[in-house]
Amino acid sequence: MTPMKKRSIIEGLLYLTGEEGIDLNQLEKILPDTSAQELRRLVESMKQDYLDNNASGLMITDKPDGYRLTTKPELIPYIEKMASIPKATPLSQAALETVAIIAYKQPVSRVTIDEIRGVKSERALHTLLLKGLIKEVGRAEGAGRAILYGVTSLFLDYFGFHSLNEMPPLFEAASQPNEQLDAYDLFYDKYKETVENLKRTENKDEQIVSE
Amino acid sequence: MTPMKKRSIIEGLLYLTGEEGIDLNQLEKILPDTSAQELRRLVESMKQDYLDNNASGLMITDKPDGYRLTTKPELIPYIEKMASIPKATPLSQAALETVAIIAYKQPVSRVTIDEIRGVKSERALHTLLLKGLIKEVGRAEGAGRAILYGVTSLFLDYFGFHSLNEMPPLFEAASQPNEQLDAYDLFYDKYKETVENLKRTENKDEQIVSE
Amino acid sequence: MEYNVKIDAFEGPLDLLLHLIKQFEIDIYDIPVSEITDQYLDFIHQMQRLELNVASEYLVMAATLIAMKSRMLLPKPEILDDLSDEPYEDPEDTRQALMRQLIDYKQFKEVADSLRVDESRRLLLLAKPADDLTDYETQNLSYLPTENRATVYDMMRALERMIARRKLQQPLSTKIDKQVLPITKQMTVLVQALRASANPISFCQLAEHYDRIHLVVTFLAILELMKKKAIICRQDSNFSDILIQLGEEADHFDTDEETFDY
Repeated sequence: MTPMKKRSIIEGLLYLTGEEGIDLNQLEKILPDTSAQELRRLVESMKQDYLDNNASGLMITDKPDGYRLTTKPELIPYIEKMASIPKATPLSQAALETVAIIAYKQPVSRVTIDEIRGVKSERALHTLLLKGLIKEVGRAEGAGRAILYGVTSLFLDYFGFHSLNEMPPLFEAASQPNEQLDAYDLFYDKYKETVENLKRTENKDEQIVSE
Repeated sequence: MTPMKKRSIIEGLLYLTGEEGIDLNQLEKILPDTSAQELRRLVESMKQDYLDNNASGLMITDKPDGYRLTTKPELIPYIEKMASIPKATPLSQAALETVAIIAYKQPVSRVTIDEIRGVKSERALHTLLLKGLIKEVGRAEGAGRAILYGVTSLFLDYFGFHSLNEMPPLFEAASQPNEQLDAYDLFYDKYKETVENLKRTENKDEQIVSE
Repeated sequence: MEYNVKIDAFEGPLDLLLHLIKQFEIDIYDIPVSEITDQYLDFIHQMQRLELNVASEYLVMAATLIAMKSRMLLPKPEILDDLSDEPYEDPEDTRQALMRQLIDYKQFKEVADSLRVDESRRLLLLAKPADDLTDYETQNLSYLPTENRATVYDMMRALERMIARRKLQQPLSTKIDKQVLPITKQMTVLVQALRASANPISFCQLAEHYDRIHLVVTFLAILELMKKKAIICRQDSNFSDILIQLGEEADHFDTDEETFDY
């Protein structure tokens, strides 16, 4: 594999892993014919290229044991501008997940929400509190006495419910286990097939893209 | 502001917005001294640069009224090795048939869809609503006031269309059952034509995928 | 006639009929009622013989086909009696209606196929989730726009995406669950874990990281190891935690053929 190809893979993975970033040892597993040292050298040169390229708004930053793609600091004024444009979906994915969990599980602590979501929910909680969709409804028993959250009447009003009972049953809405499983299996096979096709035609890939 | 600087801002914002992407009119607000036309030209040249650059794993794809940053298709085998990157599950056959009917016959009620498919489509409708590919667009006149469904802009985005016109052209043939009855021969010719068209486009698709 | 296709493979009776039309090279614009009825019934009977669950809508179609076929065999009444309780249904009308229905459905099926191609091409292009830009918001956060409001479906969709994400983060995905987790292997893992640990291991401790299938296999592995005296289990009272430690045969138990795998 050419260093070019390796760089393209690293860039793609850095993009997809976003804020989380990617660990050096994950990269080693994905590019097994590449030593940690070589990977480090590759990423360092990519770092430099991003910095030198004034037409790029991205940069690679270090994180413990790995790297993360971020925007360059000089973009902040423009990001602020974008953040203040009223959005088509007024609540972020994080906020929607969090408020849904609270609606179904209230009263619920931040720790529980974090566990269900698998990521920190502090920021989302803060937003939801400010927007008045959730409120503190008490304290948990035991050590720490964690704050418990519940939804407000504004929440019901906003989503057009008269009571929480009108929310779709969670099981039906969120899982539909059979259909999902079928779809997953189907997808898995298709996916394998696609991967095989791609592998077979790896050198011609650029053609597909530019078509 | 130099075009270089503008490109760096666009790249940074595309990175941050990820799958949501950014609308052309959002970009206009963020870069107020730049016309929509100039922005479009800028993004098109960025698109080309990503494609030409073999060391980049990223590309810009169109979405309705805007753009989004994605990884290049040839990265899939490597992305697959990273379990933490979620992959989308494709729609079931039932859901695909249902959404096809809705796209051509909208606004359309569940009963009509059931009749065309010869089976109950309730679950498929539910899945499509959850995925945001269809929405309620009104109520039928008369008894029962059945819910009528239509496709959303996410539908276009999901299948990579810019408009409904890009769908296979059997719209007229299938949507007017009465006319169909009267002009059965005409319908038959149209149908043949459509099938030919479909075959032609299908072959083309296969070429692209398997190339 | 061999039937390799299961009825689950069809999206309903119309889909099955289209399959038969294709398989027996029947002209969809001039369907022979007798032949299609026989083929359809044949298929349904095969499925029933295989004790497969045939949904009611398939049986309704079977009844329609039989009624049509039998009416075709009868002579058309010379004088139509409009006042009779059961007005005469011309089987030819039924046939035309069925054909139109099939042609109509076939079109949408073809569209669905082409959508499938579009979808699979689309699924090759991945994007990361959007960053939460709340920190960059300079305007008042407590503002909740009433236009373009989020709906309950947005919320459900968010949950669905979260579940998809979580599924992938878990050490065992659905896919792996289905794979064989050999008891023998789990036995070895257990003994190794006990060797590595100076103290007895509690059953609860073992249960911590595992899903249900894993747990069942682990439990069976424990029973098997007890039988072979490779481990000793101790429980102080009913329902208290079970403590597991190495037994006298721990060094030379072998995982023989008697041990069945799941």
